[in-house]
Amino acid sequence: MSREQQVLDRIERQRRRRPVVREERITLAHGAGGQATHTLIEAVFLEAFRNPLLAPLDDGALLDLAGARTAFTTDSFVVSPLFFPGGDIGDLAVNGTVNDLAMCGARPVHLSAGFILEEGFPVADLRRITASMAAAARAAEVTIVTGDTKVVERGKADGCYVTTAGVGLVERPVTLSAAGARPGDAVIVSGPIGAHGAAIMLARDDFGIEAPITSDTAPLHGIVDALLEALPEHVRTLRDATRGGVATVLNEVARASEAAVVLHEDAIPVTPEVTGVCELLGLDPLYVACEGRFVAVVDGEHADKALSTIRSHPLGADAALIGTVAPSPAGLVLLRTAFGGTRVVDVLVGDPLPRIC
Amino acid sequence: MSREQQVLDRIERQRRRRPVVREERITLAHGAGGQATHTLIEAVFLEAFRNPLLAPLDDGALLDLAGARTAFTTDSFVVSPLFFPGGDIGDLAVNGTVNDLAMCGARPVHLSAGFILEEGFPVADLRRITASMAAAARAAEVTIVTGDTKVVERGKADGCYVTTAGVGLVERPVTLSAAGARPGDAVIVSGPIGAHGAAIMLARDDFGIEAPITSDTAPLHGIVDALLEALPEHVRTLRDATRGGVATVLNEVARASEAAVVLHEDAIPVTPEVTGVCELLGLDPLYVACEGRFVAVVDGEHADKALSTIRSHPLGADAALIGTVAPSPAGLVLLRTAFGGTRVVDVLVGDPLPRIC
Amino acid sequence: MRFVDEYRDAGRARVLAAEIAARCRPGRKYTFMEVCGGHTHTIYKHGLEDHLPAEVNLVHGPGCPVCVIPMGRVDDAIHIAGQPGVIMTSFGDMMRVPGGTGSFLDAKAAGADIRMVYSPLDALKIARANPDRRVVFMAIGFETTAPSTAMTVLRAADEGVTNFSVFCNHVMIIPAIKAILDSPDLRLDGFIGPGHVSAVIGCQPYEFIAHDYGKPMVVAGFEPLDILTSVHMLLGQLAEGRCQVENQYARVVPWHGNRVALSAIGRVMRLRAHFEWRGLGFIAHSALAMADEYAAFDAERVFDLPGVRVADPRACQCGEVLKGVLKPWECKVFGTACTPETPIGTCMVSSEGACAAYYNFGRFSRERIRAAAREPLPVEIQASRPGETSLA
Amino acid sequence: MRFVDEYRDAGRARVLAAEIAARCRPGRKYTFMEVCGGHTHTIYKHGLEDHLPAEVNLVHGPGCPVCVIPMGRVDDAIHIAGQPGVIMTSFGDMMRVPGGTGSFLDAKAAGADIRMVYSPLDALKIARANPDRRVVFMAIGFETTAPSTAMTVLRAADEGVTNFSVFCNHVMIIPAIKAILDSPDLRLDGFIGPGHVSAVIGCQPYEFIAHDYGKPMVVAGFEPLDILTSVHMLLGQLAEGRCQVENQYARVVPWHGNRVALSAIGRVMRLRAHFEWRGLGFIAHSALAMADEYAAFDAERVFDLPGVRVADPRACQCGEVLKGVLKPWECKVFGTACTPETPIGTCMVSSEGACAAYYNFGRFSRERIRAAAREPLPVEIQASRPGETSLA
Amino acid sequence: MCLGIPGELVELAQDHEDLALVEVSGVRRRINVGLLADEELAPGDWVLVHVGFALSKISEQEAQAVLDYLEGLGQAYTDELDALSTSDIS
Amino acid sequence: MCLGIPGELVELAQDHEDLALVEVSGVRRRINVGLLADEELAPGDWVLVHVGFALSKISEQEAQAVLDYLEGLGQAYTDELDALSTSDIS
Ligand code: SF4
Ligand code: SF4
Ligand SMILES: [Mg+2]
Ligand SMILES: [Mg+2]
Ligand SMILES: [Mg+2]
Ligand SMILES: [Mg+2]
Ligand SMILES: [Mg+2]
Ligand SMILES: [Mg+2]
Ligand SMILES: [Mg+2]
Ligand SMILES: [Mg+2]
Ligand SMILES: [Mg+2]
Ligand SMILES: [Mg+2]
Repeated sequence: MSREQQVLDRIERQRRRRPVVREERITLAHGAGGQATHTLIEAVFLEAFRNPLLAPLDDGALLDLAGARTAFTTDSFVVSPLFFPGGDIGDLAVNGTVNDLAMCGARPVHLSAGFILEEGFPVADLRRITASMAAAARAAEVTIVTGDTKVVERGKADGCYVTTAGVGLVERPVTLSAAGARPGDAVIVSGPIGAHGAAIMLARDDFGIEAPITSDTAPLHGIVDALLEALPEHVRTLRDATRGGVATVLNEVARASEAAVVLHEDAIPVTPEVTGVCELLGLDPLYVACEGRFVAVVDGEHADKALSTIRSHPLGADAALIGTVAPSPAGLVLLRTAFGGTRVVDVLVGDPLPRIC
Repeated sequence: MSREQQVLDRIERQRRRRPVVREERITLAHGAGGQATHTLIEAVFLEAFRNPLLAPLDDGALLDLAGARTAFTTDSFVVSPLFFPGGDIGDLAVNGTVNDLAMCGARPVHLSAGFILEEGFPVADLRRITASMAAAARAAEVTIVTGDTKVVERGKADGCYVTTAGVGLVERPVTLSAAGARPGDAVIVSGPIGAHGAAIMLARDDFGIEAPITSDTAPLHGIVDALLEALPEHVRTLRDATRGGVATVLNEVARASEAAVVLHEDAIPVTPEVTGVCELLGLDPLYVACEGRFVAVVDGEHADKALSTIRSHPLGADAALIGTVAPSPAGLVLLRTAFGGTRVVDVLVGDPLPRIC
Repeated sequence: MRFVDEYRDAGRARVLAAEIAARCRPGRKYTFMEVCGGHTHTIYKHGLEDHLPAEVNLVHGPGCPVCVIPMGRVDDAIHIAGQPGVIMTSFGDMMRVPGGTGSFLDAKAAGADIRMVYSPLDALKIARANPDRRVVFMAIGFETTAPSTAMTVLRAADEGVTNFSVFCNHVMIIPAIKAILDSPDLRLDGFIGPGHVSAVIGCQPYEFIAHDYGKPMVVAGFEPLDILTSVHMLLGQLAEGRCQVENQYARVVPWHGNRVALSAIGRVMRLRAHFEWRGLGFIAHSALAMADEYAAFDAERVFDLPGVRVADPRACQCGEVLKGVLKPWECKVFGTACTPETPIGTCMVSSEGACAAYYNFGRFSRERIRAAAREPLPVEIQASRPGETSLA
Repeated sequence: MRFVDEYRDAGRARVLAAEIAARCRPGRKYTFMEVCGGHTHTIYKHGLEDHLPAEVNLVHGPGCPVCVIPMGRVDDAIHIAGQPGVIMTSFGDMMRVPGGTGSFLDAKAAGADIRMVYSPLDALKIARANPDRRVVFMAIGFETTAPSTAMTVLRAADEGVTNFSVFCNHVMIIPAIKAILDSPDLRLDGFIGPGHVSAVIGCQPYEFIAHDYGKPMVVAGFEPLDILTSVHMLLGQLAEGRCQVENQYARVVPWHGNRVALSAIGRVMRLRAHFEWRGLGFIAHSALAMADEYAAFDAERVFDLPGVRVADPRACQCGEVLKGVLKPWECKVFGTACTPETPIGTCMVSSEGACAAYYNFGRFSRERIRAAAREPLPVEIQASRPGETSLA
Repeated sequence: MCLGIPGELVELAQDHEDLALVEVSGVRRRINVGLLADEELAPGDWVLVHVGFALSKISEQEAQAVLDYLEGLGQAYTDELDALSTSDIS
Repeated sequence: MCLGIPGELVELAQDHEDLALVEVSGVRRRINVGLLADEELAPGDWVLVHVGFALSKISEQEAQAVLDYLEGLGQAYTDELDALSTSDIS
C-alpha cells in the first residue's frame, strides 16, 4: 500500500470516530445539513437522548404503538423568504413532513403544526401560509389535527417559523433504512435536482439573478406508494434529498451501509437553469436541496422496474438511474465525471445556502 | 328582563359569533393565550385546517391509528430567559408535551424535538438544555425518538426555540373533554397557582424584584394516572393551566360545556410570594401560568375521592377544591370573592406576561 | 397588619352593609361618584356592589388618566416613537389606547420600538443603557404619578443624561372635578375622593366642593372595606345634614399632602393654560407641562409634533361615562364594537376604566349575579389550607 | 457554443490523453506547476489526473488568494469588524480562514456583523442602504479581482459615498511566481499559467520565466480540456526544446491584457513595499494598498489596526504545499487535525486551496479510484434524457 | 394607574440615599424613597409604593382607627342582634 | 476566487452605461461592463463574468481554434487507428 493510501486510511478511521463539536458557538454551518449538522446531532442530541428508537440517519422513527406500526417525524421550517416561486413555508412544512414519513415507508396520516410568529407579522401572510398548508395537506391526504402558536417580540424571529410533526402508518412489510444498501444495488433519483435550493436563492434577490426556476416542493407519498407496491421487498433505502442535497443523502447511505456509491455525472438530471444558477454562484447541484425529490436505492436486478414505476408517476417523469452501489471504497461516494475521471463526492462542509427550508 | 340584562345578552350572543381577527399584524397579545390567541386560532388556523379531529380547545388530538387509541399534541417553546429558577426551556418543552398528553388521558410514550437555534448560541447552553430534556424525558418515562435542527442568523431568534410533539396511548376507557363539565361537578386545582409565570417574570430581572419563587414545571402524567385509575368514569375534564392560567382554562371549559363555573376566591391556593409579585406588578394570579398544575373537573359526588387521590401524590399535596359547575350563566366563570361579592372572571385580554413558555 | 387583607374581610363587610342599608331612607336614591378609576376597579373586582342596597348608586368619575388622554396626544406620541433612534417607554396601560392612527401596540407591531416600563426610573435606566438612542417617557397620570416623573427628571438632570425626555401628559384632579360639578346633566349626592392623588395634594384642596357646591366628599382608600366605609360616612353626613371633606384614608393621606412631592412637581413642571380631556373637552389649567428650566427633557420641544386635534369617534360615549351620566352598558357600542381587545373608547382600555372594569368583572347584571350567588353549592368548599395563602 | 461543455468532453479527453502519453519519454518524470488555484480545483473536480500518464506530475502553486493571506491580516479584519457600527463584507471563501483569534465565522457567531457578498458592488450597495453604518469590504484576490475593487471604489468616490472603505489585501502573481522560481527546493519542468489573472495582465509579463529561468509556460483556461491541452503544449515545447510563453486561453486572454482594468488598479491602488504571504514570508512589491488619493476609502487609515504579525501554527505546512514541495496528504495534520470543517491552514479553506480540493474530491488515492472506476457496473447507466441537461 | 401597594421597609440602601428595599408578601424590591425626604424612615415602617416610588408612609394608628370604627359598628350590630333575640315581645 | 463564467450578453442597459444583462444557461444577471470600455459590445457577444464584472470579451474564433487543434489531434489519432487496423502485417 502506498504511503498516500496509508495516510488516507488513517483519515478514514479518524472520520469514523465519535464526532466532537469543537466550536463554542452555533454557526450557520450547524444548520446547513452537512458535516457540522451531523456532528452536532451526534455529539449533542444523540448523546443526550440516546435510545434504541432514535435513528438520526433516517427520516423518522418507527414505533410500535399498541401493535400499530407507526412512523413519527418532525421538522422545523425557517425558510427565507417565506414565499418563493413554486411554494411557501406552508406547503414546505406539510410536504417536508409528509415526505419524511413516506421515506419511512409509511402512509402519512396526521400532522401537528407549531407556529412561532414575530410580532408585526402580517395576518394576511399568515392566512396565505395556512391556506397553502391546508391545500398541501389535502393533496397529501393528511389532516392537521393539533397545533400551537407562540408570538415573539420583533427582532426575535423572521416573520414566521413552522414546525410540523407527523405520524404515519407502515402498512407494507418493508424494511427501509439508510443502512440497507448492498453492492449491486442501483441508485435512482426521482427527478432533476436542486430546483428548490436554486429557487430560494433567486427569491432572496441578493444577487440580481433572474431565472424561470420554481421550487420542486411536492408530496412524495404517492410515488413512494407506487414504488413500494411494485417492489415491496426490493427497495432498500428511500431518502428525500433536502438540505445538503443528493450528495449528502448518499454519503449517509454509503456510511450507514458500509459500501461505496458510484455516481455517473452525466446521468444525473439537472435542468439548464439550475445549472446556470449554480455556475454563476459557484455551487455544485449535487449539494443543492430539493423538496420534492427522493433517492431510492433498489436491488439492481429490479432497477428497470423501479425506474419505470417511478417514471410512470407525474412527479417522477424525469427520474433517472444515476449510480450503483459497490463494495468498496466502503463509506465513500464516488463520481465518474463526464470528463472521464473519478473523484470523491464528500459530505457538505459549510453553508452555501442557509435557511432554505 | 332589565335593559342592562338585554344589553348583556346581546353582548354574549356577539361573543359566541365566529371570531374575526381585526388586526392587520400579529401582536404579542396573539401569543399570550387569552382572547386574542383564541380569536387567531379560530379565525385563522381552524378556519384553514378544519377537520373533525382538530379540537382546538383540547390539549391534543385523539387518533385511531390502526386500532391504537392515540393522543397527539405539539407545543413550541420560546420562553425568555431560557434558564430560570426551577427549570429551563428543555424540561419545559418535555413536560409541556407530556402534560398535554396526560390531559388527554393518555400515557405519554414518545416525543419529537425540533430546535431552532440562533447563530452564536453557546454550544454549552445547548448541552445544558438537551441534558435537562433527557432528564425530564426519563422522569416522564418517554423517549425522544426523532428530531430536527435549524440555525437562523443572529437576530432572527432568541438563542433557542424548541418545538416538541408527542404521542401517547389512551389505555383507559376515559372520555375527557373541555366540553364535558356538567352542573354539580367539582373543580379542583392540583396545587398553588402562578409560580411558573411569576418565576419567569422575576428571572427576567426587568423589575428589580427578588423572591424565592421557582417554576412549578413538572410532569403530570403520574398524578393523572392515579386520578384516572381511581375514578376512570368520573373525571370530565383535565387541563393544564399554562398560558392564560386557571382563569383561561376554566373559561374554555365553561364555554365548551355551556355551563357556568363558580369559583371561590378564598379556596384558590396561591403562595404568599406569588401573591406579592402579583400585587407589585398589578397582575391577577388567576391569569398567571403554571407548568405543573392542572385543573380537573370531576363528578361532584366523587369530589372528595378525587381530591384525596390528587393530594396523595407528591405533586398534588396542596391541591384544592376551588369551585363548582352550575347550569347558568352558561359560558361564564364567576368568582365569589373573599369580600363576599360575586364577579365575572373573563378570558385574558392583552399580554401581561409574554414569552413564559 | 398587611394593610390589605384586613380591608377585604367578608364578615366586616356584611356588618357594614347592614349599617349602610340602615342609614338609607327607603325609596330615596343616593348617587355617589367615585372620582378615581382605582376605586372603580376595586368595586368591580371585589363585587362590592353586592353589599350595597338598591338605594345606593355608584357612578364612575373621570379619575382614570388613561381614559382621559385625547386621541391627538396618542398620535403625537406615536409620531415621536417613529422618529429615528427613538425608544418610547410607557406604562402598560397605555399600550392599547387608540389614537387617530392606531395604538402603541399597533405602532410597535408595525416596527416602532416601544417598551413597557414599571416606573419612570426604568425609562431613565433604558436611556443610560442606550446612549446612542433617544429615550422618551410617555408620562401620564394625575398628581399621584407626576412626582415620580418629576423626581426622575431631576435625577436625569443631576446625572447629565442627555438622551432622555418626557412627553408630559400629567393631568390634575381638581379641574376635572370642577368640570363635573359644573356640568348640567348630573345629579350627585357626594364624592368618594381619590386616595392616592390625595396622598400628594392632601384633602384641603377639595374643600371648595363642600363649601361652594354643597357636596360632601370622603377621601377613600382602595380596599373594598375602605370604599364601603366611605359610603357609610357619606350617608352619615347626609343623614346628619353635614357637608364636609372627610378623610377615610388617613393611614396614607395627610391632610396637607406631601410637601416634597408637590415641590418636585413645582420645580420640574408648569401649569398649562388649557389641555384637552377625552370626552370632556378643553379644561383650563388642568394639566402640567415641563418647565422651561427643563426644556432639554421636554419631548414637546425636543421633537416636532404634529399636534393635530383628533375628534373622538362618533360612536364613542366616553365623555358621558367619564362624567357619570351614562353607565358603561348604556353606551351604544359597549361590548359589541368596543371591547377590551379592540377598544373604541379609552374607558375600555385601562383596567381602571369604567367600561373595562364593568366588561371584565361585571358583565353580568347584578340581578343575575345575585341569583347565581344564592344558589346552593353542590359540594362544600373550604378556604385554602394553612401554610399557604389563598388568592383572597 | 457555451464555452464550457465543449471543453469537458470525455471523447476529446481520451484522444488528448493518448497524445500526452505518446509525448512522454518513458521513465522520465515531468513536473508542471498549475500556478492558479482555479486550475487545482478543476483538476480535482473533473478527475483530470485519470487522463494523465504516470510520468506527468502536476503540483499546486500559490495562486489561491485565500490560501496566502497571513493570519495577522485576518485578525486585523476581525478587529475592524468589531468596531462600533461596522458591517464587514467579504467573499464567502474568506469566512472560514483562521486568523490567530478565530475566523470571520467565529467572529460572526460571537456577534460581529459580517456579510457575504458576491461582488464588491454588493458591498457598496450595502453601504448605500445603511448610511448610519460603516461598511468595509474585505478585498482579496490577485490581479483578476483587483480591477473590480478599483472600479467599485471609483464608483463610490463618484457617488460621494462616505461610509464605505476597502481593507485591501490584493496580491500580485508575478512576485509569487518569482519567489517559487527562487526557492531552492523545487524542481519544475514548466508552468500552467493562470488564465484569469492573465486576462488582466496579459501574457507578456511572464516572459522572464522563459527567458531568465528557462521554464516554459502555457497560460491555460479553466475547463479540464484547457488544462489537458496545456499539458500537451508544455510537453510539446519540451520535446521540441522550445521554452516560451504560450497562450492556450486566447479566447479570453489578450496578449497585452486589459488596459482599462490595469489603469483602474493604477488609479486607485499603489504598490506596497512588501507584504506577507502565508507560508511564503514577506515578498517585496507583491501586493497593493489603496492610493493616497483614495485614503478616505482605505480601511487601514479609517480604522486603527493592531497590525500584529501572527506566526503560522507550528503544525501548518501550507508554505510547502503552496510552493509545490509537499503534496497535501504529506502534511502531518492533513485530514486529521486539519479538515475543511476545522482548517488549521488556509489551503484547507478555499475550494481552490490544494488541500481542500484534494480532501473534498481526491481523498482516495489514484490507484484505488482507478481500480474502482474499472469495476464493471451491475446495472447499465445512461446519460440523462433529452430535454434536460445532466450535471455534466 | 393609581395603583399603590403597601410594603414593609426592610432596609435603607447604604450606597444611595434615596433607595430602600421594600417587602410585599416575602417579595422584595428596591424602591425610591426620595418623596419621603420629610419623613423619618426606619426598617419596619410601611410605605405605599407607586411606580417604583414610596409615596406615603403608612400610619398604623390611623389604619387601626378605621378597623376600630368598623369594630364599633360590628359591636353595635351584634348588640342589636343580641337585643333582638333576647327581647321578648311575645 | 478566480472563478470566471462565460455568459452571453443579451442587453446593454439603457439607464446606466456600465450595466448589461448577461445570460448563463437561461439564467440572467446584471453585470458591470465598465472594464470592457475599450471593446465594442453588442448583444450576442460572450463575456467572462467575475465577481459581478465582465473581465474579458470571449473570442469565438480563438475558442474554435483550440477545438480545431483537438480535432486535428483526434484526426491524427483516428487516422493512426485506421492505419493500424487496415495495415496488413500478417
Ligand atoms: S363602551 Fe367604549 S366607546 Fe362606549 S363609553 Fe365605553 S369606552 Fe367609550
Ligand atoms: S493540511 Fe492544513 S495545515 Fe497542512 S498544508 Fe494543508 S491546509 Fe496547511
Ligand atoms: Mg428527509
Ligand atoms: Mg424529519
Ligand atoms: Mg425532512
Ligand atoms: Mg399549545
Ligand atoms: Mg425581523
Ligand atoms: Mg395544555
Ligand atoms: Mg399542545
Ligand atoms: Mg400545552
Ligand atoms: Mg429534519
Ligand atoms: Mg438575539
